[in-house]
Amino acid sequence: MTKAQSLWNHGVKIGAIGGVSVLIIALVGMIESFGKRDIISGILPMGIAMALIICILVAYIAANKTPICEKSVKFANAVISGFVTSGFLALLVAIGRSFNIRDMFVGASPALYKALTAGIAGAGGIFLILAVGLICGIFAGILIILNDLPRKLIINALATIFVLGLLQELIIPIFKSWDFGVTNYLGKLFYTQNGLTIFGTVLAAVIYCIISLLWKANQDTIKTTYKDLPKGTRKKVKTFGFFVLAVFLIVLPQFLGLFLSEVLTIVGLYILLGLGLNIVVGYAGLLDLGYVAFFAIGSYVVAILTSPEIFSFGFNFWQALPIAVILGITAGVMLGIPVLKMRGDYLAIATLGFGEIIRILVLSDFLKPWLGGAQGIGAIPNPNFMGFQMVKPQHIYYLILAGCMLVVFISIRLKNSRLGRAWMAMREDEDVAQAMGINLVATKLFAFATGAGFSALSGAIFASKIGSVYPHSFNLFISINVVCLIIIGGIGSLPGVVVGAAVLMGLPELLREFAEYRMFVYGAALVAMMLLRPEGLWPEARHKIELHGDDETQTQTAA
Amino acid sequence: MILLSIQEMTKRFGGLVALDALNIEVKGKTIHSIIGPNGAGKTTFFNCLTGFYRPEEGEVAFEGNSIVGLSPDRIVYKGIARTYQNIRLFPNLTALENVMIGYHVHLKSGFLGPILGLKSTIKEEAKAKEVALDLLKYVKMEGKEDALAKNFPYGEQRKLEMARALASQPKLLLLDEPTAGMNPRETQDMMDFIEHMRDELGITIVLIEHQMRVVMNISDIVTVLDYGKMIAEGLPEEIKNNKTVIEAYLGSGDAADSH
Amino acid sequence: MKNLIRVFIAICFLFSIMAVPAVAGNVVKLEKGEPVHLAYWFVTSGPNTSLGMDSLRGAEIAIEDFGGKLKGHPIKLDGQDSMCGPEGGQAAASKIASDPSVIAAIGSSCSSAAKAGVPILWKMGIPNVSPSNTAPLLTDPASGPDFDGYLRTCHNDNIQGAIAAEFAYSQLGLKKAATIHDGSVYAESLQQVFSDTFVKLGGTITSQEAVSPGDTDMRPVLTKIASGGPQFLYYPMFIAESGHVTRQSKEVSGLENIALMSADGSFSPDFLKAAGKAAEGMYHSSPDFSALGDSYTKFLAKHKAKYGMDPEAPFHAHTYDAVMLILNAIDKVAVVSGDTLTIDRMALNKAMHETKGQKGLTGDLTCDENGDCANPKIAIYKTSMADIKAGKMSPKPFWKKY
Amino acid sequence: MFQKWKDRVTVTDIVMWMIGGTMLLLCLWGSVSTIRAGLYTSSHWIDFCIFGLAQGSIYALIATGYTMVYGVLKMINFAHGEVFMSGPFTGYFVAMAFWRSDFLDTHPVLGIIVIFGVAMFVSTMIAYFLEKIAYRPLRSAPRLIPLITAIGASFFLQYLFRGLYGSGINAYPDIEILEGFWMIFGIRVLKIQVIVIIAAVLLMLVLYNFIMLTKVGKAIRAVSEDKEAAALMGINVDAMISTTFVIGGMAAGAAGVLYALMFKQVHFFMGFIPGIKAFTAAVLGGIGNIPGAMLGGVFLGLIESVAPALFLDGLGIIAPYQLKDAIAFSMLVMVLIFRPTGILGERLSAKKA
Repeated sequence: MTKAQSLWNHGVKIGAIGGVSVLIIALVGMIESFGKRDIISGILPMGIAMALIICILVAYIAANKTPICEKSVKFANAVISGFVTSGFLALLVAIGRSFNIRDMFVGASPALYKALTAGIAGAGGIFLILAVGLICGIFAGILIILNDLPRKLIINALATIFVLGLLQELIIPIFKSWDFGVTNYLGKLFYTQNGLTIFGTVLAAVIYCIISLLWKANQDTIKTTYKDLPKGTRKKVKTFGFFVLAVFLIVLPQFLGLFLSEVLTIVGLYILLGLGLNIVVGYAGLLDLGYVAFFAIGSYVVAILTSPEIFSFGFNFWQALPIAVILGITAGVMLGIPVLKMRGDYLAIATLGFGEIIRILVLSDFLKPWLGGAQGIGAIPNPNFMGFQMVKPQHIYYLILAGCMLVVFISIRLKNSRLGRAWMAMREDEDVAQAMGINLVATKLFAFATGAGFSALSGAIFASKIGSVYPHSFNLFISINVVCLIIIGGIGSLPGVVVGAAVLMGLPELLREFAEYRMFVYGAALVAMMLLRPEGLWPEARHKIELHGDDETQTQTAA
Repeated sequence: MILLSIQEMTKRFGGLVALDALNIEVKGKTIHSIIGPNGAGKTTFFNCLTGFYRPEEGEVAFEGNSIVGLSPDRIVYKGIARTYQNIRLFPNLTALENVMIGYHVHLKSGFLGPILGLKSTIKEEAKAKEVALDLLKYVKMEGKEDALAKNFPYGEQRKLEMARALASQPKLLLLDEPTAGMNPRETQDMMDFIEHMRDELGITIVLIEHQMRVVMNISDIVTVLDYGKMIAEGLPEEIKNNKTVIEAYLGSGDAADSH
Repeated sequence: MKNLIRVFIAICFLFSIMAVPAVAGNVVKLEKGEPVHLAYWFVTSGPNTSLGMDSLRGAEIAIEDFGGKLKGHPIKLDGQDSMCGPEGGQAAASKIASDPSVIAAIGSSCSSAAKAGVPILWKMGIPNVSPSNTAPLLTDPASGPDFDGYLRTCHNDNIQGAIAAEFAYSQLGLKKAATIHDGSVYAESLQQVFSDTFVKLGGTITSQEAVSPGDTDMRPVLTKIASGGPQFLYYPMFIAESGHVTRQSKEVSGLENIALMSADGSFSPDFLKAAGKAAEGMYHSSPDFSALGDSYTKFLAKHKAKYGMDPEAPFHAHTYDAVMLILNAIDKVAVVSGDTLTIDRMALNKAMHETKGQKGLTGDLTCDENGDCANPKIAIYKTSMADIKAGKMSPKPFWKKY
Repeated sequence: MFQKWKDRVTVTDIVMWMIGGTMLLLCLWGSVSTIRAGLYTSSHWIDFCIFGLAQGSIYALIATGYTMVYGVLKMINFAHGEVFMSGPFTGYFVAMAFWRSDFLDTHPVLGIIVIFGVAMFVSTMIAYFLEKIAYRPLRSAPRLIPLITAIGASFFLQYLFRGLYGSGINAYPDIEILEGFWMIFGIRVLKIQVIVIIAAVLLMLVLYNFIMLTKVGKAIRAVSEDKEAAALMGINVDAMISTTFVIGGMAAGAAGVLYALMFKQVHFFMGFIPGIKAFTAAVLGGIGNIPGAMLGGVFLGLIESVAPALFLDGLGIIAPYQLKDAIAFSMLVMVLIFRPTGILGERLSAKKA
């Protein structure tokens, strides 16, 4: 490949891809509406920061992908692609100012152009965009040329600043809730009403650099020290680690404040759901898209038994909970029977249908006298634990934590049992599994029932946490989200479920105020994650063996 | 002693008659080979025996009891195990897990046992693991129990599949072309191994095989199928000189419809 | 990516260690320069966006009119998308409820969101005023203590549904009616009130049908309705579904010429887009803006100047009044000591419930102990061909009771 | 003897047959009592059927795309509903521009053709790039992984179009020549429904013949049978998969405009529910089977339109149309109980042997 070809292939083409991405972000309105929030107060609005990040990233990728080792070519590619990327935006501004494209693209507003050109009218604004693109390209080029250490430091420091700015809505209330001299001072040092202070920005970057340098200098010693410990001591360290983790989990909500605890409970409910579906999909390999049905059944059973609105059964939460779980399991078996003979995608659509049937029935006017119809069921009392009313998310958190612990325990125990092996054999090859003496009917039904039981447990807690249940809460998206989270986490992996739930449910909740673009980013992230890490964020241990083992096979077959 | 007796077994796929009124008897503790050109119905025969297909007509008696129409998992409980022509291991499970799944029929624990950590369950699991490790050792694969099945080379995958089949402690073992794709040395190992199973473990073996050298060397009795019909049966020497058999193999060159 | 995650985790960890338990109380203390924080939870996405955006604009104008400051503290308005459903309502309310600086909430747009969200807000002691929840049960005394912190400046469905029934029975003189709802809290309760009143007046309900949100093919259900031979069809749903019913009812034999009526949930120019020419001659019940007088004209002028357009939905004025109600009450209960401003949210809730005769855009607001503050003026509008051509809902009521 | 019987018929078989039987009986009982109640005249029933056919033929067109993609890739293309949405949503702006300039009144046929062209182009492009970016790199991955990218792409496209074109409700203008009724055999039928049914049938015929008769069609079928063998025969597998997506996209774009002409409203979420329905239809007919998808689509449309009135009215269930999706899915489950691979699907086990 000649240099000229590389400039075209890597500089211009990747720049064009970047240009389209930036254009999309601008036209869907992200730059404009994120422009109201500042990363650095008065200097850098979040929308612009996003455009800059894309521009730099694209230039960096363009340079990084260049197969020619000459630094000058890499640098040139970075500059070209940065420039091309900004060219798309410049073009948008030029066209948008002269023609009315707003009839079609609602995001192409004067406010967008103003944000992009920093308010400079005429050609000046367009030149500004191009110049900034060029600077981004040069910056990325410099990053490429730099050594590993300073490059990493710069990138991570910038990332820290961006994250601090992005999460300001979460961090400021925590500072505030302290109401304590030092923290008030710290809060004001870092943040204004909108964005980081300049001093705070610099300080955060410096603190980050110092910490990471310290860690870099010492990490090897720490790791080797741990490795050199005798086995007994290492085990002790591990036990101690577990202990610390347990203590951490227990005190966590006390430190987190209301909203983060609320997010934790949401994540926890999804972990419960994910662990259940992990048995059905991850272990037994049965793709179930109607998993929400059991969640709904759990919720509604608790609602009907405890709420005085429709019937006055007068159960309390603890009496209703086992009934909910048992009915969930029964429903799991009942769903399981008709779909026993279906495979793969036939199973997926049949279960999806089951989920929808349950939701529609709950919503229907026909069953309204018993299930509340569209008006749902309200006034579900909070759980009462030994005379203590669990009202706040912090209290519910413990309930969910206990549930998660129980379910994780059951999952681990089952996985390494005869039943667990039968599930996995069935996942791998149904016919052979049967030829090994595995009763497919019983094994499948056990999988459905166990998953359904976990899901119903989650639903029961959900109902008592929210205090009211509505048919609309049990839509297909819950099922889809749960499937996504177990695969994003790493299919069949228990820690994967936790990570998946935290990333797919927790992160979007944290960034709730960007609700309009939540699904947009969520969708893009799902695609990107699957393309970059198809095995999931925390894959099951055996997949690690596999990566390891692959080389082994190759050498063996070669021999 | 007759372990397995098949009478008038017929299997059709639409208009095609895959097995045509087969009558075969397999004596205990023998190696019984089934040979025949491609498409003769050998694998279909195995599938019918193991319950994967249900023959339209005929009777199969194993140790005197009818097993026709039983589901494959029940047939395993009766004491029949099999391997596959194109190896079908559980690719993403470890070698140990593969073999332990073979031992499934001898375990009893259900749902609550493992959760509550019952003593019987723990004991049972330990036993299962021991049996599986022993079997791996038996097929000379000790120390590789934690590798994933799909990462083994071809020969070891064959052996692993064999170990998995043995784990169910069958009385009758159906082997579908166990030496396919092996070099002469591996083939010889496999032959020794098969004879070993008959002699030391006392397992009856029904063998589908294409390599005549293998068939002629280790078989106690040979049955020849062609177009779903039995065209000859007898000792290896008899078969070697049987005219119909030679015709079936050499005479008609168009017997190439594959299955 | 990996680094970002690592940084993120590090920061979360850092702050989880640093933070101490928040002393949750109902008293909010504001230091000098800290804003009086109001949070909205309207629908700002999905097919009912115009409903929420319209309210949001009303709220912004109200804050401007109030002067942007309260006792020297700036007024800050931000919020969440409650997505016109219980899911969104729960999540939005949780987020608002967990921000200790929120003094009062304004919302939600849709009753289903409110029913799910209000208890969450009130558990955290945040009083809430809604400009557009019309479901009766929200201020029903039977709804329990969860809704003690709930007020609304709009009419409730008991009024709107009853007026619609009266209009159909007495004014149009029709005796047989059918209803459709879409399974939302709003539509379901409105059609129920309508049916009950209509039957009480002496009419017959030929059928009460339901569709699912997102349905497009209404012809089969309309054919079923046609088999009962109604003279009047009432479908108080949102824009998309109402649009489909309006259009398709003209195509179903037996329903071509019957009277159609929807409610304020679809009283929006978007509805005319959705329904097209078929909307000619159909009725809507909606708040009566012509009765609002001078201050409303001024509001419209401000709206036009600020946003370059006329209001899109019927609840902007109610939102304006809701915000004014909150701000006036805060003004009453806030205690200044030095630079700090102390606001007791319980006292604020009480003060709001005791509001009497506050002059608002929608009339004089007087709240009762259940939280109903509206001075209900519901009128019936009829869409003419000229309205459709202009792409605006009829500005003049066709009929009113008072 | 009993022992023998017990070994061969399992409890689950009996339960399955009982479930199926009960549902059939309920349907039958409901139908009989509805018809005996005489609430509906025969013209009502004809109306129900025509409405169902029109809706069903659109489902069938979308389902064809689903099924073709399934055939070649063995994956559920969850984003197909969004491919369906993108075309007519873009076409809307063309339609409005024509309408404003009176072009639609002066040259209605040309105008509609241009709208179709634009919509099909956009849908095709979306489908093509969807495959190229989101699916191609994952061709050898376990099958759940492309499913997740498909779900992600579905969300992304929905909200991309929401961001680009806005979240408000838009409606196609009324086109004069498509308004009104025709009398066919004395039955009053909406013009637009006749046009939709005819157009859908024509498109499906073209599509079917394309797949069955042309060289490219044969190559696509070869790829869906066995990718490796097809590659050995000199077929460019990647190109054929792209072609499949292009054809599916075109069918979806055309279906989208027909849908928009029938229901007028377009918005970013319009593809989701028809997408799920079409998927259901494809499975109902036997996924991977093109005539099956067509049959499934029409069957589903008819069920949705006729069944609530026919089955539920007689049972005294109020607001039956709220339950139409529940009926549709129950029918699906019932069909799958008796034929686990759909109406026209092949037996899986026989194929595996």
